[in-house]
Amino acid sequence: MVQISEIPTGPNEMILNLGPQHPSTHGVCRLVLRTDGEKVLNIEPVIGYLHRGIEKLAENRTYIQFLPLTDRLDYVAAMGNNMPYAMAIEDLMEIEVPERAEYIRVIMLELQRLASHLLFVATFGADLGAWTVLMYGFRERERILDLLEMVSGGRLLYSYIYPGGVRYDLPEGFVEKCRKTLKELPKYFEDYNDYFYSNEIFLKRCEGVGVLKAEDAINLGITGPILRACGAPHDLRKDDPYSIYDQLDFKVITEKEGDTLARFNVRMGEIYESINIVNQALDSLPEGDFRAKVPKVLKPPPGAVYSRTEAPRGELSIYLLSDGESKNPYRLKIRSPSFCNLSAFPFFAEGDILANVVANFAGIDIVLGDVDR
Amino acid sequence: MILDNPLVLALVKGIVGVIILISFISLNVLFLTWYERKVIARIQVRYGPNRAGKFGLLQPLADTAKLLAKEDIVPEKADRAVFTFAPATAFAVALLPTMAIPFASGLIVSDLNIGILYIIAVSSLATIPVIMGGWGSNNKYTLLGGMRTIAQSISYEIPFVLSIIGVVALAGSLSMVQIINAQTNIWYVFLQPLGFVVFFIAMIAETSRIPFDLPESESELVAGFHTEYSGMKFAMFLFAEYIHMVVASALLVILFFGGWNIPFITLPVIAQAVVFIGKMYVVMTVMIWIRGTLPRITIVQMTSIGWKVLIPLALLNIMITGIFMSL
Amino acid sequence: MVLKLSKIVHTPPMLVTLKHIFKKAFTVQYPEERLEIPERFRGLHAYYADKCIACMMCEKACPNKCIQLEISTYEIEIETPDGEKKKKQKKKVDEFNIYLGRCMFCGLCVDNCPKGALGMTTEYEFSDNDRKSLVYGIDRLASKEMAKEEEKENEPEP
Amino acid sequence: MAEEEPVEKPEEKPAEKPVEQPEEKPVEKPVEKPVERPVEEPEEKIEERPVEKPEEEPKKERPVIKSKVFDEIKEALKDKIVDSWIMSERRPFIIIKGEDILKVAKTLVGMEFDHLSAISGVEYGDRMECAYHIWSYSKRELVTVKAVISKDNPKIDSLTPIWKSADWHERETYDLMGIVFEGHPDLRRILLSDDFKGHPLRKDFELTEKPW
Repeated sequence: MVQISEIPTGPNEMILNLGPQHPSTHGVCRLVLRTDGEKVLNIEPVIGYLHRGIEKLAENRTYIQFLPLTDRLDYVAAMGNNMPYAMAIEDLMEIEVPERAEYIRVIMLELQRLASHLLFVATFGADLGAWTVLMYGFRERERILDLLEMVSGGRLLYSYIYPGGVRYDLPEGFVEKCRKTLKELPKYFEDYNDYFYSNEIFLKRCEGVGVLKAEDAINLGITGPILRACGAPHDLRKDDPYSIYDQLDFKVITEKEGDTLARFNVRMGEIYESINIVNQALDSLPEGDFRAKVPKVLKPPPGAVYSRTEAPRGELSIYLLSDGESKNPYRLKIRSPSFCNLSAFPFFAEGDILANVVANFAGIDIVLGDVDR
Repeated sequence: MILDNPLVLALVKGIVGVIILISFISLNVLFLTWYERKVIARIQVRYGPNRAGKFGLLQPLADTAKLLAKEDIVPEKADRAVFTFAPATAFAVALLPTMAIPFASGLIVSDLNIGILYIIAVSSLATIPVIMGGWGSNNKYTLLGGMRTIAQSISYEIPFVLSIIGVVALAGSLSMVQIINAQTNIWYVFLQPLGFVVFFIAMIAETSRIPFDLPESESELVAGFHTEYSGMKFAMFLFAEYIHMVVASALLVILFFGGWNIPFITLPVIAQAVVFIGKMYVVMTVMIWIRGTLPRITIVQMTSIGWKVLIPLALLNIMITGIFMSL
Repeated sequence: MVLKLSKIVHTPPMLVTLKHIFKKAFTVQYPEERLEIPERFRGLHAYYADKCIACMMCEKACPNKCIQLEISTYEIEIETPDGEKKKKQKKKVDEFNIYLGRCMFCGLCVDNCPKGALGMTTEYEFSDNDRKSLVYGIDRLASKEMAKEEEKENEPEP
Repeated sequence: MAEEEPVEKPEEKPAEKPVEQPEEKPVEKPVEKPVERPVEEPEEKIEERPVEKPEEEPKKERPVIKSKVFDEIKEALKDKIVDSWIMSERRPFIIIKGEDILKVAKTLVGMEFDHLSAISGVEYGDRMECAYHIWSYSKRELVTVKAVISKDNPKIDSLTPIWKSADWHERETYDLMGIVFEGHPDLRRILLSDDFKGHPLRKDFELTEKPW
């Protein structure tokens, strides 16, 4: 990494601040670019504009009080953030999660992944200049949010996955509604396929942009769809199975090229795969408790646990330390996928033209709440 | 009477014509902003403006009133003179080509015998206010936007002109009216399909609309050359842009769709104007539809399409036309 | 690649958008039309003063400390089954304030209330012009809920 | 927001408790046993659980993934390991001295631990710890290496030569925890502004509460 202000600017070069307020940074991320005309020579991401000190807040909240705050990490995939935190507490307290709760969790997590990837498709289109896709993506996402809202009571921030299970049981009529929605959605996705894969401009904009090799990606700490787009079939749902993912039959979508188009393809593939997973989970949804018996005031025994999940954007892990005495976590560290993926961004984006940097940035699909915490 | 003087008469006629023309164009532009929003909204499965007036038809007026009432911000480090003159220049330059556009037989402010040449000449002036705005704002985004405009106009001016040569050769005249009259029975789109394709693409690029809206690409350059403009100045840039669109579509209709002609039917003047404007709106609808569909291309792709594809095609078109005419 | 090859002939993008022109708009005309709100929606709090026992659990549970209770004790005489009259201390809620400017509608206060004196309504329109008016006391918390209930009672009549 | 209490409390409490926590507690259960008879330890745990389970829900007997590399790592890092234990039967934790971190990291990379998942700094009463969570894609195992460093002069070697991903993790740890990574190419604040004073995740960092 280079600090751009330390590099002398050449006669034809200038420093361009892309952000913190910019249409294509999806929040408040600032990219300092050293440009020569349209060509971007160096990139330095400057972050922290949305830093809320969530890790420090955790030390001053009880275990349950902190749960709603985890929603605020990756705020477009909040369900995925609840999961590692709940898992960490369960690991520490050795709580057995009821079977039904695990199934509900998987259904919710995959619906969330669906919603998150749809948002990616939407914003990706918008960043390339096709605003219509933004509306289409949001339209489909809305239907999934309806389902999530029906279950959890929130459209964006759910606080639904609780230590020991889930907060409420599935409401009446959810299974039918979910099945109906999942049956209808692929029809809309056909439109996406038509739209994107017959669109010469779209394909030309994405092919060969931000090419990354698998070894580099692993060394740079990249996870999630970006890693899988490089041809490395690494998915924590398969590699380090949690919840009931090891009982479900699903594919890990990979692509060889490692460019932005491959990233898009992987996410499109995962959209279909998530539908498949939800359908499987709905089929074998058992009866039973939705939440294990958990004391009202959580006080885990002393110990440390590092719980990892595959969030829509990559590996989301929580390192939780308990001192066994207080009701608050002693230390909580969040390993957020967007943070690590953004840290690698300059390595595969430098040297390209400005328009491709924007497309590339859209392709890594970061959420600033997740980066800055 | 003072009007007996032919010079004064011409002057009065000219002024009246210009006033009518400007108000007509402005009305069209206002309607066009509404129309574009509505069509884009339908493509995006939304309602579009529907609050001000019936179907939201008064929305353009509300927008104009809002823009007029807005604070006029001039950045501290901006080049004040250039910054202020840019929108006015844009507006003026955009109106110039409309003088030579015939809306029906006789409905033309000035029937120049080199009409098409005049239009090409003044429409390439449109680059200048954009660069003025881009430079004068003293902002890196606007500068990049201005620079992109130069690249774009250099790349597309040439195929734009070359594709017209075929039409001019067929019509045997540079006068707009005569070009239209030459298409009484057959439109040039059927005789010049290649020329039409090149002209259409170059025309979209010249009006800098998606997929060629590089000077103001919002996801890269925030708003391109008019990033720093607000209030009335911004409105003037916006107006100029829509006037470009009206002019471009009028040009396309004149050159390739027979102007006010419907083959084998002779129309009265009013009907001619209606037909002409109807055709213009069809063209503009297609342009809006393209805007609602396609993503933006990059500057590298833009220039390479211009130089490597469109110019050879336009030259080929001239060659084919020449061969056919000499046969 | 899988998806790219799944269809041999793709509809061109221009036709995809053309197709959508004839579809019904999916957006909602907000003040007139509203989305259906599910029961579990976490909106404005409802406070049932009669059920409240002033245990302060909600205040403790709140992660953002946006609930404030003011409590006073008073004595009442109760008759024991034996007929004796006994004095008993009771707590009473004088003030119950929720600062909505700080509330994040997580619902932990409702979860922690042992008597069900707190609930959450589907009310979501409470924007205001200044921060002070976002402090909701008993009267405002209850009135909204009561209005809702009245509405419900009125509904079945016609 | 925090009241004034927690500011004082952690100073005392962690001083005693967390010290014991990783060392004493885990020593009780996992560490001692694996050291003496590492084979038996997992068996015991399995015995405990199925006693209740098969009666009600026999379906639930999913195979618990057990750590296979724990012994390997202990073998490879014999002289470096200060302490080690295993959590939930699949997560090995090892404690090493701060100055050994570069060597340990190199050994682990040689054992195909190729993904540095995260670095988390932890402050205890008398010392600081840098926990490195390292995952192996081929072995599918995660090992947590805790490097102990002194609190007065928290310094540790940077791992950027080995994993490029360590760059931002180390900057973040420096920013929030105040641990200095020697050899890091560009150790600046990352989340907080450059003129920020103090390191907020330290236990003595004071939080203030805004009134209503």
